[in-house]
Amino acid sequence: MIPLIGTFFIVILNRFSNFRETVTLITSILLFAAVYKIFICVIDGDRSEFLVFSITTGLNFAFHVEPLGALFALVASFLWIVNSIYSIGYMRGNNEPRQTQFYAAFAIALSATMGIAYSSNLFTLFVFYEVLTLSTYPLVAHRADSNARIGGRIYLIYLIGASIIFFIPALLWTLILAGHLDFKIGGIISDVASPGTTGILLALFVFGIGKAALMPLHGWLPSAMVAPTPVSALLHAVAVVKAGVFTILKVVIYVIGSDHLLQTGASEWLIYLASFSLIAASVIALTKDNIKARLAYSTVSQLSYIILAAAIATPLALMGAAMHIVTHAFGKITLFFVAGAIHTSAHKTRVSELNGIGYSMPFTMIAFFIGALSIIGLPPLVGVWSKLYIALGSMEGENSWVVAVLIISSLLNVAYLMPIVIRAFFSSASETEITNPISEAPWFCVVPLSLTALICLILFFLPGYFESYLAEFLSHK
Amino acid sequence: MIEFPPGLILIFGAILVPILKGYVRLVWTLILPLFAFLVILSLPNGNLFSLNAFGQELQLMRVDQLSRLFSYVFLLASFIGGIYSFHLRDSIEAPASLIYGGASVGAVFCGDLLSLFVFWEITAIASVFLILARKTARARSSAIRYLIIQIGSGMLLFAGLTIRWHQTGNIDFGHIGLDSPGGLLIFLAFGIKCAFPLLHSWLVDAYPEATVTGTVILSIFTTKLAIYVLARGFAGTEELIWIGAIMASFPIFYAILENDLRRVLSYSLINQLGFMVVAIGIGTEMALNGAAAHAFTHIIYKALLLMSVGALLYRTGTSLGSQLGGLFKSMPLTAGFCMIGAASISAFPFFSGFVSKAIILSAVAHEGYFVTWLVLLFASAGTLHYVGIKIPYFAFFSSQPGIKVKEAPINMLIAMALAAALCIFIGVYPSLLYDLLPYPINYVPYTASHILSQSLLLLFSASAFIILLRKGIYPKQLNSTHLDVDWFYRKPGRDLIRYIFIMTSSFYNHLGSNLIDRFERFVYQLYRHHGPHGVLARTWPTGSMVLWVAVLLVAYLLFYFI
Amino acid sequence: MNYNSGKPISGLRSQIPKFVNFQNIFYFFCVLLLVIDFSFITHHETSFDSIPFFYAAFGFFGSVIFVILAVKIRKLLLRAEDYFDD
Amino acid sequence: MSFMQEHLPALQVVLPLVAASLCALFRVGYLSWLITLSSSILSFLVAVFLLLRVLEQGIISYEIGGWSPPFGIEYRVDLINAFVLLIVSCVSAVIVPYTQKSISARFGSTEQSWFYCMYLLVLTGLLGVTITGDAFNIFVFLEISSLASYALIAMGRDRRGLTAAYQYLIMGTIGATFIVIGIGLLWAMTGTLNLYDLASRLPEIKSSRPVLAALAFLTVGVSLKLALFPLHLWLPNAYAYGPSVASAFLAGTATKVSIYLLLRFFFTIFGGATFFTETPLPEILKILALIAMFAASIVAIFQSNIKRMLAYSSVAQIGFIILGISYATETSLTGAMTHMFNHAIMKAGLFLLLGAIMFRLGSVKIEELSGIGRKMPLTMAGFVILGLSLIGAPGTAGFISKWYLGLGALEQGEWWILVLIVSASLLTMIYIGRVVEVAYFREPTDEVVQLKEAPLEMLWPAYLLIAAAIYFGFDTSFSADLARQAAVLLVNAVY
Repeated sequence: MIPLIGTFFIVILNRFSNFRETVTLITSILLFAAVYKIFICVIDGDRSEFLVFSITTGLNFAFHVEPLGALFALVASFLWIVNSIYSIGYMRGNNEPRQTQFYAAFAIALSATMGIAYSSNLFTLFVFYEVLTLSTYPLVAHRADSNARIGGRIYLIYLIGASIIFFIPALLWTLILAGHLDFKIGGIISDVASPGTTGILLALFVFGIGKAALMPLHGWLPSAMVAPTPVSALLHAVAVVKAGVFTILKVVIYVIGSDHLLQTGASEWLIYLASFSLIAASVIALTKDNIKARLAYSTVSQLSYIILAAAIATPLALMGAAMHIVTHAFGKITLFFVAGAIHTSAHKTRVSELNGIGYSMPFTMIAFFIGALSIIGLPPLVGVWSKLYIALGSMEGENSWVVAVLIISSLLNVAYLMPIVIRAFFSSASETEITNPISEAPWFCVVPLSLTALICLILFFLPGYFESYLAEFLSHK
Repeated sequence: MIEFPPGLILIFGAILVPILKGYVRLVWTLILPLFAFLVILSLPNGNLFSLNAFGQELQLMRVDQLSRLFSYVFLLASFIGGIYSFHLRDSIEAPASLIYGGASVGAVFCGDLLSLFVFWEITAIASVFLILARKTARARSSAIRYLIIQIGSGMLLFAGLTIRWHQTGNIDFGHIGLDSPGGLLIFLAFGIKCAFPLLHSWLVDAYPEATVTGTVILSIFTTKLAIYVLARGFAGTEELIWIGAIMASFPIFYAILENDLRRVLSYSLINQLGFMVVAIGIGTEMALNGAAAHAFTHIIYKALLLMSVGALLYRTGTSLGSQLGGLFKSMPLTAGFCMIGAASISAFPFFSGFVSKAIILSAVAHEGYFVTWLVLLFASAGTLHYVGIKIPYFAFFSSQPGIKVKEAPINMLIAMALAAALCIFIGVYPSLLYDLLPYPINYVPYTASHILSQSLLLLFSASAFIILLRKGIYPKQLNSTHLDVDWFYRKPGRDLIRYIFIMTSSFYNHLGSNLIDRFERFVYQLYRHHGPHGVLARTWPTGSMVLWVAVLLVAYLLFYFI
Repeated sequence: MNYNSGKPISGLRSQIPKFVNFQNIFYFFCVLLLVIDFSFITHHETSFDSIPFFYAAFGFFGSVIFVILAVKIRKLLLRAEDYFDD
Repeated sequence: MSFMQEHLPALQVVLPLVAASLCALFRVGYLSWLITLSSSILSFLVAVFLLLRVLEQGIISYEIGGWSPPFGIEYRVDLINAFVLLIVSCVSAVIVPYTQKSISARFGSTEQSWFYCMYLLVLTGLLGVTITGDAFNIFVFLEISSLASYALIAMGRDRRGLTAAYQYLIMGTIGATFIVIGIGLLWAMTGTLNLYDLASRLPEIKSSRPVLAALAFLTVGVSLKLALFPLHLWLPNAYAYGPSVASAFLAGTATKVSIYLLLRFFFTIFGGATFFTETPLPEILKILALIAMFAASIVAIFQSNIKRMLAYSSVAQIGFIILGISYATETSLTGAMTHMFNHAIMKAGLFLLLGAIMFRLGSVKIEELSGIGRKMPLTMAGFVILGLSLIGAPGTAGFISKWYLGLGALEQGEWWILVLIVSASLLTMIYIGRVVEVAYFREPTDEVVQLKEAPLEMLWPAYLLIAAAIYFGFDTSFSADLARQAAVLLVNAVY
């Protein structure tokens, strides 16, 4: 097992010298292979620890492979391959400057994501969390115009600010309470923290992890949309935001302890807040005309599902949360890919300009349709299963009203996503476009987005796979 | 032996449709339902196929008499619909119809609520394309409303099933009943698709806005699927009798007033559903047989009627009663088929509606629900009025507006002919239908009493129509909108949402500008004190520093001495 | 009326004479059925339907009542065709 | 060798002193540099040996000229000052290799010699202050280092350097005077100047008025020297207008030695944490430290001259250290000492990098740096890393010290202090972020386009410090663990 992690590190080291797309591709594939191997080992029940070094009492730099992290790493690394292919098409299609810097920063961001996924204690996780923030900053500010700078600034201030003001205190407090920061199933502070303390600590964590974009700390996500689309796609639909909710999930399961949360009811407020965030973000998404802004708010809303599930903290809800990380990743990355493909080939960024585009870009828009259905949570797309678990989990936690929230949100999702599809296929294009037809996006763009859409579809038929994989980690409790 | 739900034959088959062209496509779209039909025919009864997921056994092929009956009629209607829509060159409608039909067939065979939910939502998604394909602005907005309501129904089902799952630990789809919150939610979910009163507005809103073929296809599946699931889950639920009675009666008023013939037929659809819902509410074997039989016949004659009105729309471009008329001469065959459909729905003896409606009425009377019985009788008379007479009259016989059109395309005529033939065939040989019914039946529809009473009812009702029309009392056909329940969400509801938007956005703007304002002022203050020329950044005056030294010294001394 | 109304009902009158033949046959059937009903058949579905001419009366008056009711209701429900459009 | 070992403490001070006089004698620039270099490295080695010996056998007492204390002057090395000695000599040893390139470009051979002479005198003074066990001797060395540093500052490229030096002179002198008054009062009361003796005699008379007055004078004097708000006013000018090398050196060492003095006086001599917490001093220090953290950081945000910005940042960072001291617990003192160490590394590194920019561009105005990240990638990358460390990003040294500071505050149950610490770090992020943004996300100006990367001689010393800043972010067995041991000594007033 350790050699595997070794290879993984070589991959990381390798990556810093990668400046060409091909190399990026090769590394991404290598990384995926490594991660997949680890994943297989995890399925076989292997749980290795890998201590890099110890900094001081309570602060260890160590890795530990566990199912949740392996799953997250698998999804992120797989989508990196897809996204790399897509990036090539996008970056070339739009003649973006400074591509070298772009790919390099991307690679670092991915290593940080892997670090988050495999870290064995809060401190290691926190370090990689910050690395991720910093390495994505150049990506957000990539265009280097004043908008991008402002976006980047907001991005940094929100994320680092939140992590410094809330996350570090939470770390310190946890350390004082528990004496260490290692992830342990069942939580490490469950024996020592009173309900009030747990509640405050949870609040510190939840708000400290600004990447989870829980309202009112969601402002960075829409403003980070100034980044090139591959960045929005992989980072702001998968790696960064998922790192956020993944961290929350880890905190709930391994630090605070879900049973402890259930007993103390310390997460009650978070259920309400996440529900509010969920609905409010969807409502705001309805009002946005810019495609990426709409998707960004949709992401905020979808992340709240995961936080909500984490707050409910029953085994089924946690399962739903873990699954939602995966399902939303595939769905939302498809949508972002499509937004980028439209930008590349049609130079359009607004929903209101999309009339009739479905006929010029059929594959792209069908993929969008599929992705949208998955996000809404409709069969036969995989998004429905995670919502099912969250709903069941909320029943289990005696919070049946949450189901109503889920329903309202799904309907809102329909209301803001479906009009895009409808415009694309069932409205006629304007005169100028009939004379100057738009072509389908470059194949480098179309193939990845079709692939992710297809995966949304295929995963629907494999619910049992998830279940047996995740059930094991839930049964540990 | 087929190892997967036959509905999937249609769904997967649909993927090929956009690639195919012309007759190949026609043949393919006809083969699929035919093949599925043969497959089902060959299946024995029982739970044939199950999946394990989520710790539950998902039954995807529960074959029994009830599911068989509905699957047959669905496939039959798909088949006819396939012929009817042969003229389409569009690559969206045909696959959407097939997926829609396939999902409905799939849903019929579901033995658990979760797989039912899956197919339930697929029908919602697939069907909305039939409305969208009309490509008008009205159709688009209507489609969005339709989709949200349909998916909302699915979501209610979802909520209901999770509650049941949590409470009982299983999600088998058997009798559900209203005695638990989960059951209630599921009831509501079914009720939406079944167009229960107050929940019905999506139907009359969206169906008339769909395409020519779309409305035909739409009328077949969604509501009848709802009837099927109600019969499964809520047979014998007393409340359904009242709901059904209202459903059977209130659409009459709208149907009389409405100008758009397809909307008239949509209201009539609700009215016909009312009969079935009452029967399910009664829940005796005979009543359920009646409901199933009526669903069967109704699918065919309603499709027939919509096909004929669709042919009109196709040829003339309108389906408004006020703009049609006198088309008997240019489209005689269509007119004939339409009248067969009208006769069937009005339940004239020897037409299919008669043999099924009679069972329901007898069942109601048999169980002693007299008021209901009267209401249904009243509704029957109404049905004759607004469909049996009004549609043929305004479409084909009233004054000639001077439209000269061709007869309907041949494929439409064939489809209509098939449906018309079935209407008459079943009307004449009811035993064919009766053999398919879920429970054994020994009902004789053609007694002298039945025929006579029905004839009397219909003839005198018709005479009332003539007299009222002559007296000028009969309401005029106006290009207008008649308010329905959808008013609540299309007017005040929409205004409310807009209001909320405006309020929140102005709130945000206000808050935002306020915050930015404050922040700027704060930064300015900071700058005044901390900026390069601020007090705190002044470094040159040595004197002030010495002063500070003195101050601090005194302060320390004071503090230490105290 | 401000509404874009359809054909005036007076236009129908010219159509009706063509109907006349049918109408006579129709009325003949009505009377014939009434006679049959009165003389031969007994109904026993419910306690009401043994009343003489029950079905005929119900059909006729029922129709009249709901048409009149519909006309009344229309006053409440009628809106311009583009009422919902903005 | 044993002789060498025995006389190590004396060697520590004598070595740079001799070297300084050699520089003054030869007055050949390059030679002086070589002398400075070798003596710096040697004194660094001496400091290392001293530390090792202290770790091995505890406190080393060395009697100058064989006069035994309390009559003679005693050099007394314990873990605390061994640690500080190491910081000072280490920073010096790293800076000297860099100096040659930077200084030779501007000064003639003779002037260079004088520069090195002054540099070495500052070093001598600082090491002397740290190592000596005699109160008056402290004053003497303090004056040596101060006077030499005035000269260093005055050698800055900017004319205002002269004024700054003058101002520094006045303030420094006031500070020194106050210290000497304080020492005098203590002597009057106890009759001894030996710190060890003082430590044993003072506790009995610690509440007498003269002692308290002495305490007040010492407090103010030391506060002036360490630039504690509001007595920091000399520092920004001195750092901003002096040569970069001098800024780097002073920022890394002078204030740290002053902080050492504070610790020495208040903890070792007056009886450890118990005495310290009896006085109103902790509260006052805490308040002043907090104001320093915020006011100085905000001022730094608005500065356009980066050197000045870093100077204010130093004031703020001193605030952090003083905050740690004000708690007087083991953890918080560990934090303060570690921060002393880390801050010395980071600030010296930053000033060195700025010196490199100054060397190439001739300016360190923030708006003139646009796009420089692409032209001087290594320099700016280093700046980013050190900046992160200054902010306290995890994985860097700055994080560790802030971690301990925060932990110390939490141990006292004062979570709001923790919030203030992290908010102040946020302010740090803003001013570092401004530089980074300008350097990387603006189009280069014409001047910047022509730039080359800084010379290697200037880069590698800086990178040595950068490497240290990262290394000590992960491996704290040296920095934090030593600091903790020293903190234990301080708290218990073991001397």
